[in-house]
Amino acid sequence: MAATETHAQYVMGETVRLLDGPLQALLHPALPLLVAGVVAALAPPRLRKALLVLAPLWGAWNLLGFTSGDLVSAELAGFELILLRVDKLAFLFALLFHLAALLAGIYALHSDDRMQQVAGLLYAGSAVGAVFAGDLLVLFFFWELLAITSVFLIWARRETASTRSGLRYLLVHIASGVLLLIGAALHWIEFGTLVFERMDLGSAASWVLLLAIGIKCCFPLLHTWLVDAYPAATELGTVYLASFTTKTAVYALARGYEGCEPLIWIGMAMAMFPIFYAVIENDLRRVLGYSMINQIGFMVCGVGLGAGLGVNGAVAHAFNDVIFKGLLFMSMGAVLLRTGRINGSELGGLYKTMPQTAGLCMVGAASISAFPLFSGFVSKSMVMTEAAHEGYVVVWLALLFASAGVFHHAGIKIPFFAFFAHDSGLRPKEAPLNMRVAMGIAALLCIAIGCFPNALYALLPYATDYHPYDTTHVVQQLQLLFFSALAFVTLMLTGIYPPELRSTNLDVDWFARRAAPRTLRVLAAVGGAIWYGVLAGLADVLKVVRSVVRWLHSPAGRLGEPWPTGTTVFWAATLLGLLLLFSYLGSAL
Amino acid sequence: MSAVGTLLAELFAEPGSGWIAAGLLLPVGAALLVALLGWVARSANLRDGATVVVGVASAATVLRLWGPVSSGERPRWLLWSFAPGGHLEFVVEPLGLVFATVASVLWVVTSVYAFGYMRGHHEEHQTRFFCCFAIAIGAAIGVAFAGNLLTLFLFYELLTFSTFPLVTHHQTTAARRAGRVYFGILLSTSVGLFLLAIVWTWWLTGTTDFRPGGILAGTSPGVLVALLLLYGYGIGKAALMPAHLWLPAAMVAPTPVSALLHAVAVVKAGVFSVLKVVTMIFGVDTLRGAMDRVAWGDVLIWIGCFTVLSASIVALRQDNLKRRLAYSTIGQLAYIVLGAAVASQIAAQGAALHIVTHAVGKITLFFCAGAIYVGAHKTEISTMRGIGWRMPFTMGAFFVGSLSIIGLPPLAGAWSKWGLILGASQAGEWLVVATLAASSLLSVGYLLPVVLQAFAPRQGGAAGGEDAGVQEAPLLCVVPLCLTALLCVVLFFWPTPFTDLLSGFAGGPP
Amino acid sequence: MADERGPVVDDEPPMRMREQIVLQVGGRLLTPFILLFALYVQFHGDFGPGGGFQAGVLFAAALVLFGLLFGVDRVQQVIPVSVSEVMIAVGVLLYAGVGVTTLLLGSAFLDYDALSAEHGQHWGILLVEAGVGIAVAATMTRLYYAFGSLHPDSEPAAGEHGE
Amino acid sequence: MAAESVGQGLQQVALSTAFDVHFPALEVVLPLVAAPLCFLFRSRAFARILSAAVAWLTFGVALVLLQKVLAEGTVRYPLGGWAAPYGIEYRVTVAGAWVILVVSLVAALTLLFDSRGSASRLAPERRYLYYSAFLLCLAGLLGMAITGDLFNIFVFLEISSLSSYALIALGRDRRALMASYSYLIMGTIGGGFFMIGVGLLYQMTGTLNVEDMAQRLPAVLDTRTVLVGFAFLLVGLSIKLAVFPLHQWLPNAYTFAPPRVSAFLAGTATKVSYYVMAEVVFVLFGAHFVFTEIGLGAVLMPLSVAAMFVGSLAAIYQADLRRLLAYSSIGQLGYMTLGLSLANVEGLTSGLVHVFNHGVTKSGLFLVVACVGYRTGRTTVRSMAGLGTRMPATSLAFVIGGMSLIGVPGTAGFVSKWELIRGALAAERLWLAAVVLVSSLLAVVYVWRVVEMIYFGRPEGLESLGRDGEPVREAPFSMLLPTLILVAATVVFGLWSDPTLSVARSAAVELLGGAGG
Repeated sequence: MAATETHAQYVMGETVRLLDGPLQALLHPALPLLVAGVVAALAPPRLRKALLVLAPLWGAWNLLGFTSGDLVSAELAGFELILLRVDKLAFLFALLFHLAALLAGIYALHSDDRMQQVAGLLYAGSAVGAVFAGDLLVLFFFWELLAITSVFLIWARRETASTRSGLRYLLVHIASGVLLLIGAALHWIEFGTLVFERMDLGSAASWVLLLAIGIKCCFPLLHTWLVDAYPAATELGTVYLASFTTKTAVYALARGYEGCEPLIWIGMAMAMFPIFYAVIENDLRRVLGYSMINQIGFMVCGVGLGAGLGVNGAVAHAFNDVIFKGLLFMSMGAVLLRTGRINGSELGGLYKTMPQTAGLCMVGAASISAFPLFSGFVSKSMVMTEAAHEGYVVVWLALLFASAGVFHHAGIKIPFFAFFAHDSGLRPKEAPLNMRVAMGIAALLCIAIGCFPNALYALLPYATDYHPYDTTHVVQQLQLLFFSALAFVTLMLTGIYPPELRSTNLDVDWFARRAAPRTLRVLAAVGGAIWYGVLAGLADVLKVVRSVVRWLHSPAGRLGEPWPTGTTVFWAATLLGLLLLFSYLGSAL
Repeated sequence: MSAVGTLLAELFAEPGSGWIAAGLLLPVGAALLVALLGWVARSANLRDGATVVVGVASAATVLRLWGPVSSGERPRWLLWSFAPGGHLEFVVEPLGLVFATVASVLWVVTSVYAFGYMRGHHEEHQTRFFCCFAIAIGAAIGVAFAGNLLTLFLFYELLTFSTFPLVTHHQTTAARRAGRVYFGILLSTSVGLFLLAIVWTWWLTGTTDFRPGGILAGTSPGVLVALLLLYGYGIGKAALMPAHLWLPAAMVAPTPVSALLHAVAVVKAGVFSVLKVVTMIFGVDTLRGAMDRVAWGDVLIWIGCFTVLSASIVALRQDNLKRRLAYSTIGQLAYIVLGAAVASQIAAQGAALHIVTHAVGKITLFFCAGAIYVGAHKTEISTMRGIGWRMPFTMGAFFVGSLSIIGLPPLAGAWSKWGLILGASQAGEWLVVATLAASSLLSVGYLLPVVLQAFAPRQGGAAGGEDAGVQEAPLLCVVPLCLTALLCVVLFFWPTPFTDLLSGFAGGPP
Repeated sequence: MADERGPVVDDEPPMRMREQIVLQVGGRLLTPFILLFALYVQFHGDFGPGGGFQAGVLFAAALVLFGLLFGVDRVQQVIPVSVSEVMIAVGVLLYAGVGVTTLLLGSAFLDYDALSAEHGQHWGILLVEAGVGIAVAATMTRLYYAFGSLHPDSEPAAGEHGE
Repeated sequence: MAAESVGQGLQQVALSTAFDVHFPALEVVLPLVAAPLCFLFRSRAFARILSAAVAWLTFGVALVLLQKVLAEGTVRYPLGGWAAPYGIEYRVTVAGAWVILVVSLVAALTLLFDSRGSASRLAPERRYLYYSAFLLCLAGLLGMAITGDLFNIFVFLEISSLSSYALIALGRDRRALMASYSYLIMGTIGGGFFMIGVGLLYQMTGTLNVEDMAQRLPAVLDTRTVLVGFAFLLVGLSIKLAVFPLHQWLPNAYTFAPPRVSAFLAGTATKVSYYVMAEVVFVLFGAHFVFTEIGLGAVLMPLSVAAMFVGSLAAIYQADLRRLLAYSSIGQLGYMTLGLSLANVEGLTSGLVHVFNHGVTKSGLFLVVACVGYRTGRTTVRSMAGLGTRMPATSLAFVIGGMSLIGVPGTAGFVSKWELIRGALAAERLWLAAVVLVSSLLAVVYVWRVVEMIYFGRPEGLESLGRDGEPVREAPFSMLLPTLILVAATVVFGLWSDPTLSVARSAAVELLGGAGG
């Protein structure tokens, strides 16, 4: 970032020429995935499948050649744009995205759907581009690209409901993009630069940008798109969707707003409120969606807590979340693929025929619930520790409650209802091999990170000497989990637990789904009525004017008919008289 | 012959003027050639070949002017004295050159498309069609290169007249009614208001020349705002509500006409004129000052915003694809009026860029609408379910064009939206910023459902009957629309020629 | 025009001019003198008040009077329609011809001095006035013929009426 | 005796260019001599050729005269060598030369028009009479513009009027007689008023020469007699000029006259009266007296505006093309008198340039109608149905001429309108400019009615058959040529308006500067 002064020229279509020697042969980190996406669009199925796996690897290899401080800028449309800016934060996210792309790619191997595979690659590429965007305009480009590419994963379901859902999703994200664009414009006007750096809340630009990022980040009240769209996607699409969009938003928050206090409270709210929805929700992928918001709440909170442990925690948790949430979504995807159902009320007892999937799912559940030795444990606690350390007791308590809630709905509810509970009688096949491989890798990573967190810590933006495995922490977490499990069991046995019902829970997306279209419709109707009223009025006036004119000027009218000569003579005399009068008056004066 | 030689020598003696003449006269020559080959020689192939050849030549001459103009020259060609207060004079400046480039380059593409469409559709009177087409393009180039208001007005009217036979091509009762609306609105606004505004301007300043920085400095703010309104509505081609009615009416025309003339030449000529008047008659700084001092100074902005939003909402409810696109055009082109009306240099540049980007995007959409008509014989969106699977190229291009219109990267529309938002923010016109944002969303709402409808999953069993007879449009239709879709992409990555040329065009005198 | 007249109420046929003896005799007596007077006015026009126009009118008046009394056909025996028509043209030509001649002689239009240094004015006026007189007299006569041959009851057949 | 000297004279003519000093006289004498010649020879063919030749000659002479006037200023020609104010003087001013140019041009082109079919009531063997009257009318109109003597103006006025009554009466339709008769009465009243005015002025000044009278008038301007004389002059001319509400002779006259006569009169008769009125107002009395002391503007301006609207609105509803064009003429004359009533250079320039522009346009349009009438046998708007494909050139000519009536830029009509608006602005009347523009929109309506009929109308039943029951075809070349020349002229002089405008402007400057009082 210090290298802002030293710009390298970036020429389209050529290899990036960078500052430091070893990078000269490298492409822009987003390009491998994007190019692979474009190629895949035209490629036969086999090559496409190869690309799904190879492109992330190639991208990762390419990525590893970059080091912090690399900067590429180009002049485009009269603006000096920073296409690439490498630092630890961006690097970590980029690495994460490649990992996610690889996992999802493997997971997608069984499918032949060109649309999903291409969209997935492009989507991942866009996310990588977004985190390396050095200025707001480039960020906007990738931001919107994320939206466009991802929506195909929803549309790929090819059902009317998902089509509509995708359209809503796209609308929300384009709104976010437009806000980002407006924010960029304001930023440029206020500060004379488009460089995307940390900013203080206060300027108009910063608020607009926060709103833009907040939409993608699922801030409370802006979150509905996620629970609306993710469950609507294909089994494969949700895996992709879960990995990139929100994480890019977290990245943007960390980049622009670290240490902004309001984020702590926003994050707290985000961690809290989805729990209730998650509990009553039937669609298991939607449950995961709410749980996702809850997890992002931790990250947002961490970003709000600021430099050091807070941001580190947020980033680390984002990293882990992608993996374990991906794992959970993958397992649910496998269930969906094999049974065609996803509602908790329709599933159950699948462990009998899908034992591997069930096991892997439980690894994910353990991770998200932050069992010790699983990945969630090593990152979530960072945020909570920092909150306590900074003296936000309320926040700490709230996050504690949220952790319990997570365990409750994600850690227990998901595996329980899907694989155990009452036997639904379904006897599906075990998930395809490629899915199991992908889940296996994810599970392995969850455990690996949980056991050896230092590898992850080394990648974090701030130097850290955090140690998750001290006694207090482990004990406290285990107590929490135990009592949470106890509560679940009690509730289930006493029958107080809300039953799994077929229903669509509308929360604030009532506005998006019902109110907004209705308002538009009413507006259009009222406007139309006024418009046609005015037109009709005008037509009436015109009709009157026309009939008067016709009455006067038509061949039958006074001014349109030939006059008798006498009339003309009369007028001649009148005119003469008039002229005489005028001359008389004129000369008399 | 020697007289011709002398004339030519004179023309090319002054740098640039010969190229201006060539750019203007080639379309006229094309019209003559088309008439000759079509009516006298009666050879459709020769005729269409001539159209393309001359079109390419015309585009080449216009492009030839890029060199001198971007190096700061302003080639001019004084043709003759037209009336006191103005001469028939042409001056090539960046804005005009951009518009001329758009018109002449897209003419070639559209011609090719039109061959496919008209033949695929067995339309009658093709010679008349291509003849008027060429004249219309010549008129558009004349508007682009006009060196003063009178010249602009002359070609503006020529454009109206030459497109009338195109709009009413089918000569049916519907066409006649539409022609009345088209002609009535365009002519009455231009004669009743535009001309009055021109005369008023001339009276105030003693000239009608376009000059960088404008000529109206020092005029009282109230008069300026009144004049601005007169121009805004006088240039009826800009389709500000409620003078927009002609545009949906003009949709009775064959689709290539709708594509070129109502996405590129005619409406564009309108908004181009507004933009040019604001930048080179008012001067953005003069206008800005006036708007700040008058209570109702922002009135054109309000009208523009209203037009954008209401046109978009109306577009949402149209089932006829071309009508929907027409309303979209009204809304999108009000962007340019807004860009002019906020009176900031950046916004003006954004607006100028929007002329290019919208042209490429919208022509793609219209091409697609025509291709659907040729390939599937469908005009209503509700009947287009699933046709995308049979017409992948057409609907793919439609999707690309839609995204460009919405203003999403990596498509050209993003740049102009950025410029407009930047300019509006700079001028502190939050209403405009909000409108642009809302319009982006609304445009998603009215464009993408078409794509979704086209790619809707085929319903089992009965689906076979639904899209039976649907096939990809003829090659002559598909290639141009893919080309323009491609252009949308190219212009995103390579907007620099346009942005460089346009940088600072709205500024004061050097 | 016929339809503008009311129906003829008079039962008695109107008395015809040619049956009025007194008028006939008086007219017959007066006609030569009127003609003579016309000629006087014509030629006196060179030197005093008068001229071709008045003379022409007088000349025609004599013919009209005669015609009224004895019938158009009688006058037309003296001056047939064709002659009257030709005379109109000849009169005008005479007038204009003098002017053109002076023009061709290199002087101004109607600059009689061009005709002859001493008598130019004399001849010039004489010819010009003669032309005017002829033209006027012939025109009047022709007009009288035109109206005189109109029978009140007969519709003018389309395509036959020249002027 | 004279043959030799005539020969010498001719030699002189050939040798020296000095002969052109006689051009003012020649301009009038040529048609005046040719008229009786046509009569004498009694040959239709001879008459046709002679009249066309003479018309073209007068056009050439007018061109030379105009050049001369522009170069040297007013050309004076004392008839018979008697200098003004005693003799009758022909005085060619820029405005006058301009008007005779228009008149002779229109005459030349309408005579070039090969009027076939039974366009007039005359039996074929008496058709020479038509040419005779035509030439007389031409001579009268030219004379009005050339002569510098008020009484002479009256004489020529009557010559042209009488011959035009005759011409109009030749129309094939029986109603032509009535039209001619009504025109005759109105024209005679107009002429009579004019004569009374001249008489009264002569009474007060003792002179008939315009310039001389202009010099003497200021001394007696405040007398009742002069005022009354002025009023008579003006009203008399207004009738000839068809100023609203004295316009009602015009529609019938133009509708029922033979086609070529309509074309000729529409392009010339009122224009010459316009010139005479301008001369009376600006040269004889002077703008100061007329507009400042009497305030003629307060009468003329509203009447002009009324004419603009009434004429155009009435034209909208007409079923007959020629009547439509005639009403349109009333509206267009409104523009001209409006320009005059503005009493500034721009206004008068617009009026004078409209003399040319409208003359050319309207004559062209009447010829178009003649072509249509020849082929279809009818001249109703309805008869234009579907002619776009069957008579494409004629149709296009109508469209272009119509555009000029509307005042579309690029046509001659626009030039006049532009100048008129300039005049309105120079007189500080923005509303008037707006009114002019709005009224020209009415022209759109009546022109467009026809245009729609041409291109969208579908002939029904027998309508697709022409005059002789044959399918309607394009008009013959000999009819088309002059029509197209006139229509092309509207475009040429719409774009290349420098010559017309500059002449009109110098004429206007001259008229306004030449005020005697």
